[in-house]
Amino acid sequence: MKMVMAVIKPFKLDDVREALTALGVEGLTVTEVKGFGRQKGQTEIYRGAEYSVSFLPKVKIEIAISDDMEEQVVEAIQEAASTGRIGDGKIFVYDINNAVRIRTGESGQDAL
Amino acid sequence: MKMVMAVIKPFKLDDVREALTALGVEGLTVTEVKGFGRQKGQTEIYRGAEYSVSFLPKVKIEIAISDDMEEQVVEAIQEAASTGRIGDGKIFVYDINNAVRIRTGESGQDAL
Amino acid sequence: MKMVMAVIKPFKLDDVREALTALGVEGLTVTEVKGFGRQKGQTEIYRGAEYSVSFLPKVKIEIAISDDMEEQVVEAIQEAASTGRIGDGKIFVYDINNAVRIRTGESGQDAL
Amino acid sequence: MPKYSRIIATSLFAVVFGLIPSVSFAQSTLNGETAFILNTFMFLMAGTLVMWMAAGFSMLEAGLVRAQNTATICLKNIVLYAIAGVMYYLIGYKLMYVDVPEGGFIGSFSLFYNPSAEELALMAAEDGADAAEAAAVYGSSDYSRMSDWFFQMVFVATAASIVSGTVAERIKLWPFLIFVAVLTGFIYPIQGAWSWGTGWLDAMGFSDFAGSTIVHSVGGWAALTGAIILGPRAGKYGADGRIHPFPGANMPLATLGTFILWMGWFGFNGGSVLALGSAKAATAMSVVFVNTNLAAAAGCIVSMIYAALRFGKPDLTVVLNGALAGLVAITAGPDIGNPAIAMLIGAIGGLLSTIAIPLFDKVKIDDVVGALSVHLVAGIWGTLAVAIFSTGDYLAQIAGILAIGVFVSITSSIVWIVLKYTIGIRVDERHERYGLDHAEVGLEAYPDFEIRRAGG
Amino acid sequence: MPKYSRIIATSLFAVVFGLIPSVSFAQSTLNGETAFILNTFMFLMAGTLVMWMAAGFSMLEAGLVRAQNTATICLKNIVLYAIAGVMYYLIGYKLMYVDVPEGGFIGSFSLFYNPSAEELALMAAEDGADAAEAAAVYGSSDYSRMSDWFFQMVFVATAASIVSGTVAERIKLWPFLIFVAVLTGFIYPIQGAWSWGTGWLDAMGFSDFAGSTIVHSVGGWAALTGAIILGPRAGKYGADGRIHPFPGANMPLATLGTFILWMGWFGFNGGSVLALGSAKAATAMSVVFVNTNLAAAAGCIVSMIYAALRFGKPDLTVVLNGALAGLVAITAGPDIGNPAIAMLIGAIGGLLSTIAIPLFDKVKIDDVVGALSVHLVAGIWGTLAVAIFSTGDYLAQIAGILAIGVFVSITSSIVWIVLKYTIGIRVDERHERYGLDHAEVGLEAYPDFEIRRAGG
Amino acid sequence: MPKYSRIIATSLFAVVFGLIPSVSFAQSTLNGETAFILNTFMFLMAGTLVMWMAAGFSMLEAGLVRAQNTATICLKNIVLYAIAGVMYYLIGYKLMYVDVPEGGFIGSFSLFYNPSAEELALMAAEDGADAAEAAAVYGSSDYSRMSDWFFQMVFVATAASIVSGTVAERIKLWPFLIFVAVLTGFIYPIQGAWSWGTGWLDAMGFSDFAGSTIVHSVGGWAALTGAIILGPRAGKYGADGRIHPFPGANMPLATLGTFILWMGWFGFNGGSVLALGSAKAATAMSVVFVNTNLAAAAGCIVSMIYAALRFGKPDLTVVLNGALAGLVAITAGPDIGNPAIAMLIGAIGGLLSTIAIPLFDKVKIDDVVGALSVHLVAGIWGTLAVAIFSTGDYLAQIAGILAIGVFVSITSSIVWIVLKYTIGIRVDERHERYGLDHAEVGLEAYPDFEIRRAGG
Ligand SMILES: Nc1ncnc2c1ncn2[C@@H]1O[C@H](COP(=O)(O)OP(=O)(O)O)[C@@H](O)[C@H]1O
Ligand SMILES: Nc1ncnc2c1ncn2[C@@H]1O[C@H](COP(=O)(O)OP(=O)(O)O)[C@@H](O)[C@H]1O
Ligand SMILES: Nc1ncnc2c1ncn2[C@@H]1O[C@H](COP(=O)(O)OP(=O)(O)O)[C@@H](O)[C@H]1O
Repeated sequence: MKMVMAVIKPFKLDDVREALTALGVEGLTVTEVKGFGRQKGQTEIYRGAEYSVSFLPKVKIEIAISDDMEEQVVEAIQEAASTGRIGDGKIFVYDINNAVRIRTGESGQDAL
Repeated sequence: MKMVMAVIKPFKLDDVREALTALGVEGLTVTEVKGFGRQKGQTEIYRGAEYSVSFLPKVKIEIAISDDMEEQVVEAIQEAASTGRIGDGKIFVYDINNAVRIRTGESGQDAL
Repeated sequence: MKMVMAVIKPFKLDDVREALTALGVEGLTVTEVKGFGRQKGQTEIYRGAEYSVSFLPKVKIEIAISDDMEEQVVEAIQEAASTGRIGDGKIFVYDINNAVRIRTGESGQDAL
Repeated sequence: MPKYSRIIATSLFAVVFGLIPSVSFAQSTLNGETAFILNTFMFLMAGTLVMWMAAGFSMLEAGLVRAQNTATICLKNIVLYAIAGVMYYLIGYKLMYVDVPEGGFIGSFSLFYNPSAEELALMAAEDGADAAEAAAVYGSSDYSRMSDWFFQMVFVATAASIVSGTVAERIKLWPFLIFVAVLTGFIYPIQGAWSWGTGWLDAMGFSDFAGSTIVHSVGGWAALTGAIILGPRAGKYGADGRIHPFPGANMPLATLGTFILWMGWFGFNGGSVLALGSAKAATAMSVVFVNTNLAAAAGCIVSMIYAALRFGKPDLTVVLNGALAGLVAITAGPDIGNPAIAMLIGAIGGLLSTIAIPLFDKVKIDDVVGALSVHLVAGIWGTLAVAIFSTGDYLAQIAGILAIGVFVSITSSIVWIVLKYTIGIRVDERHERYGLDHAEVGLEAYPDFEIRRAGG
Repeated sequence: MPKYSRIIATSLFAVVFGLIPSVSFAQSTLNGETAFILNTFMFLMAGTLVMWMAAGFSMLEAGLVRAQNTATICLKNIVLYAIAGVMYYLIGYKLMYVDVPEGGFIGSFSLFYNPSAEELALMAAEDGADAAEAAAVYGSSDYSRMSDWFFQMVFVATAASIVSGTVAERIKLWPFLIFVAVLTGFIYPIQGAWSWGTGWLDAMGFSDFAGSTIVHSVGGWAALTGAIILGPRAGKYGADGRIHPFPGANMPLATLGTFILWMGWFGFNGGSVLALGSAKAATAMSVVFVNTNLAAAAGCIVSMIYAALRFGKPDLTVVLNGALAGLVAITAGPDIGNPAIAMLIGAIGGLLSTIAIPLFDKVKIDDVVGALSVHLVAGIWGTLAVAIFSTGDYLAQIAGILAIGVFVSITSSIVWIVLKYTIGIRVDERHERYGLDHAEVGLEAYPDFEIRRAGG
Repeated sequence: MPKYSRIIATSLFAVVFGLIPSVSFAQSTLNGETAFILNTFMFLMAGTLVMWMAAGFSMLEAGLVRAQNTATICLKNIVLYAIAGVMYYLIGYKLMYVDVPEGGFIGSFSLFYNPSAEELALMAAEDGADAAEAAAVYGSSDYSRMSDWFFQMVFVATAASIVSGTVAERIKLWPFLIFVAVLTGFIYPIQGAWSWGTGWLDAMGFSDFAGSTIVHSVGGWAALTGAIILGPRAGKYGADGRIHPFPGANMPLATLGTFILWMGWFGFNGGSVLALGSAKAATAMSVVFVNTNLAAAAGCIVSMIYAALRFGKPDLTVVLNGALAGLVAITAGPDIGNPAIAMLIGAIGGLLSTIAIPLFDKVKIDDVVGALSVHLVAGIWGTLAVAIFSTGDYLAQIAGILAIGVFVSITSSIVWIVLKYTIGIRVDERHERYGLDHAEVGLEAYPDFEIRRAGG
């Protein structure tokens, strides 16, 4: 099984979720994160003093999937989350050894 | 070493932590997340307009452990976090190559 | 490619980010988390009733890097985040199979 | 309480009969119409300050519940204020003040309380021809009737606000509102008739200037019975006897609420002089303001010191409670001539409430905001203090405390129990964990904020 | 509105000419100077309460926008209050009240409105020699001129506050402030001259005691045209016709704002008696306070019940709107003699506003805080209610509603459109998504808090 | 400041000696008792508004500190208000007002300030027999003694509130409270005796109507010395000379605080007329209200424009400061006859404070909420403005500013230094980073919220 972890722009979350649902993905987990990257944070002024906000609000999505879905899932995310502007985010994929559904104790593919 | 990542219902956090402590787990990291899955969010009404809250509050736990503890840890979480009702969450396991304790620089098993 | 995941003390975030930037790391993702470990939370009193805060505020950093940078990155984090006091945190490293830049669709090393 | 107004009534009498009040014979040298205006305006201003206390309770309670129950407590607090006004207009005021037999138990059971016919005539009179109507009005009453109604109404709302804080985070919305309707329409007015309505407690000499017992303890008893019948919040008391606190979500709101209450209390106690149309009333009001402030200050400081010594930290929520306990304590006798004694009364009030907070926990009575310690404990203390330090009579004070306590406890219990076994008063545990805001109000109080510990 | 003050003017006249007012001949038995002081002090106290409503609108709106737009709405609300005061001082007051021809359309176009020469002389007079100056002042006016200015000024600010809530979360700061300047300096005062300034609507018999139409609907029309010309927030109305609500970020703040408004409304309606120097005025004020409170209570309760039945949940934001709608509805006639009818008027106001909320959404008019339902819909209802239940004339009431509606809609539209095609009125979509606080104010409202859904 | 009350004293004198005041000879035509009541009631209402400013400071400061220090600042603000009242009752008032030799330096050192014997007699008198007592009271004083105490007391609290904002986020709780006790019990009253207590500055002609210098700058000097001796917050000024701002955590709270202060200021400046018992006083109060409002409005608008031009964004926190600076500036002379000049004074106040904010940062004086720019800078400006635009004397104004500045700076420094080298005034750096709420109060201000940047 694979874990796909994507960092995207927050307002793209619903689009991505819909794209994934369309693929048959049945679950995912979302985290509010802050991103640092090529997209630079603004320089803000507070009470006359400049300071730079290095971190920008992003959303992280984690989706456990079966191996065969990797390609479509990554593609779906990439399409749905893209605006073409800097800061659109990243997708990372890594292997997971096991998955368990807490409610039933099922494990492996069945747990997803 | 393994990383166990579990997504559970927030109010089960203390139970899970206690179960893990009982096994000798000495550390873990907790993140507030939102989950999307078979458990459907409610349909809410705000000022007369319906909308569905697709995401439900969940808590993610990450626990780095030595390989031999995998089974007991997964089992302990599954038991402690289960209510038998939909939305209880998932446990994922993956390999980690290395672990370092920042304070001392120790690495591997010793760092956990 | 590798994913380095570090859990550190919040006020060390800027130091760590600077240390990583100095190494040429161009992106990272930050999450507010709560940590449980050897460092014990305080015992607080609320309205005369004692209770222990088991979880302490920490910050989690995730940095995807090319394999060859692993050592320096881990070292840089370890140095920058260390205060020598308990609770300084952990660094974990694991393999990732793929990385994609959403904006451009580039993948692998180029996406970082 | 009715003392300071009589003086004006007498002088008004003189005016109506065409006598020019003179310094040497009348109690007040004021023109009758002037006194009427001042009394009326005072009721309106003081009443507005007391109305503002409803916001104070809302903010205090919104700050002291968990984030997941915040919208619910806001809803309860604004609606209870609305219900209190409507019920008191429909039935409560008359039960309390109209046709209470001397030394009696209850007033009139008829509905609605409206402006007097004389007042309506005056309002309708042509501007150039209303002298007679005006004289009829200020000659027969010291103040405009509805200004008094307004002032009394906001007091009822206060009693109801006290209840909501104690039973928060687990009670269902609708049964709570029904309880409020009964409390403000019947329970509060009936016991009020005994003292302020010139019933049997007044005849006995029971003295409660602005309502340490009549308002605050009444709210306290209703809350106490509610807390017992309802039971504690899920998870509050561990099986092992350990207490698991649920810290309040928003400390600046709780602080704001306390400041609002402190401010409003000047109207609560000051307005309870019930007159402004004489030097005596104005002087008494000044003394009341000062005593009110000093008692609160002393309660605040003492509770901070006690909390620091006893709990190891000057817990902000305890200090806020302490200031309020000082205010509740001085409410029964804020017209005392020596402000140093007012400080002492407030200090003891703050101390007692701080001591009481963990005691209620010990007996597993779960009081979310400390309303029992503040309004019931300090309310009883303040009522006794009138006998200790002032002109109050021990027997009468104790009789009042007991009679009102028993009456309110029994009637409240009946209402709570009837509600419990009919529509139910408690949200189910899953909803409690998930938050009342979702279950009862259908929205989140802080939807844009990442909230810790919200159940699922 | 000017009724209750005339009585005093007459008796003051008597004083100036050396007549001692007597109970049998004068309308008020008060010493002229006493009446002058009471009227003046009343204006100042009531005006302070109305000023406080600016804070109420701020908190209500800050609670009902998303976290990412909160600092902007705070900035707008405090600055609009400042601008309203300055514009009304520079030009507005004179347009509205000075030299309006009887039955006319507009007052004086000259700048500044200052204390009268007599008042300045009195203030400058030696303490031992100011009797003549004093008599000149209270003999020629019922109240200090600037106290009236103060009271009228805070009303203008209210009209402006209404607009900010509707057009929130998408309008640019500076054009909004320019609109406010025109509204408070010109549009509001001109239509105000027609009625309160004794212009043609007053001559027709149009009756709007404290401004259901003259203040609240005026704000409502200006907001409505703004909302239409500006368009809805990005993402509010889906392509599929679905509505995507953006829940308000801070419910206790919204609740606090409503309590503040409720409190301030006692000054708004009570102060609109415009006098305190007679038993008649004091009586009227008491009735006004009671009616105001009961109408709000009824609006609150009815909207809760309606929301629970219709939407399935007693949505807190709707209940807050309902209480305010009750207040707006009673504002045109809070001096009605029967409080039960005030309750009815408030209840219908609350009901109508609750019904209206989803209707505006249906026609895709995006009103962030419900100001149109509350101030426009309930404002129209309240103005009609004066004809239905009280002495108002149907024709005059309808004429007033229409004339003011048409005038404000046209002039507002012109200003909005000019702004739109010159400097632009709408922030660009990326900024809207990211939050106006970043784009327009350059800071976050809650920087230490983890915020959900903030764009990037 | 004492001007407006003398007029009534004189007429009261007439009443006591049985003379009926007549329009042609007396300064006020009011019945003596009526004037007594009006003056007293005015003090109580205005004092209540000023008391409310303590809540305003709390909310402003709670909004401008980081989330991790919010509970601490709330605790400090409510307890400092309590301490101010107690200290002023114990010793302060007498030091300031009782037995200050003409042109002298200090009042009486005796403890407690209580109602006069005459007032106690009046309050104790039977309702039917208190005419003589009443006459004794209103014949010997223009107002009830404790109403004046109440009004003066809330002023002291204001001075103390100013300090807490500047030294926030790093000062220890207990030493801060000790400082407050000394400030409110001794430092403030002693300098107050020089002017308002009719001491040497008053004799020189120093004119500070409501306390630009006597209250606001006093708080400012005490805060300035504290900020210097305490040092800046950890991390505020980088080694490289860069400034690292710590944005305030809660903008709507800060906005609310500013609105509360603005509202309370009507009591602060308006009540400083010190009388309501004459047309002159009522007129002056109206002018004061208008000037106060316009100065704040101008300060608000000007600071917004300046911030937009200079910093690129209309920083909300600067605009809030600007409005307050306008208020502080007009406080020394709010009775000026021309409101346009009041606007100018406020505008310059707002401008100066906005310019000052980054300057203090440049010299590494770390003022968390901008209290120095607002209360010290604008306070000095306002005091000078009385000489520039009004009847003030340049020499006397400068003398007052300097004398008070030097006195408060020296005495405050001594207290700060003694505290520093005994119990210490600064929390240790780890606690500062982790948040004072944990270290000093033992709870979190927002425990249910996910907070960014909280140390560990
Ligand atoms: N090496 C990395 N490891 C982890 N997260 C990264 C990394 N690089 C970028 N990110 C995340 O992706 C987000 C977008 O990256 P950025 O470089 O700003 O733009 P883009 O993806 O368009 O090149 C960042 O804000 C950060 O959250
Ligand atoms: N494929 C997945 N990848 C990541 N997280 C998932 C996945 N499926 C479910 N989850 C997480 O687990 C939670 C529970 O899943 P759900 O399907 O609602 O119930 P259950 O686990 O009882 O089947 C979800 O809210 C989500 O956070
Ligand atoms: N086994 C683990 N798995 C995941 N996170 C851990 C683990 N052990 C510790 N942590 C994280 O590291 C933080 C610091 O660990 P702690 O044991 O308190 O101190 P130290 O790292 O100095 O030994 C914890 O708060 C927790 O967030």
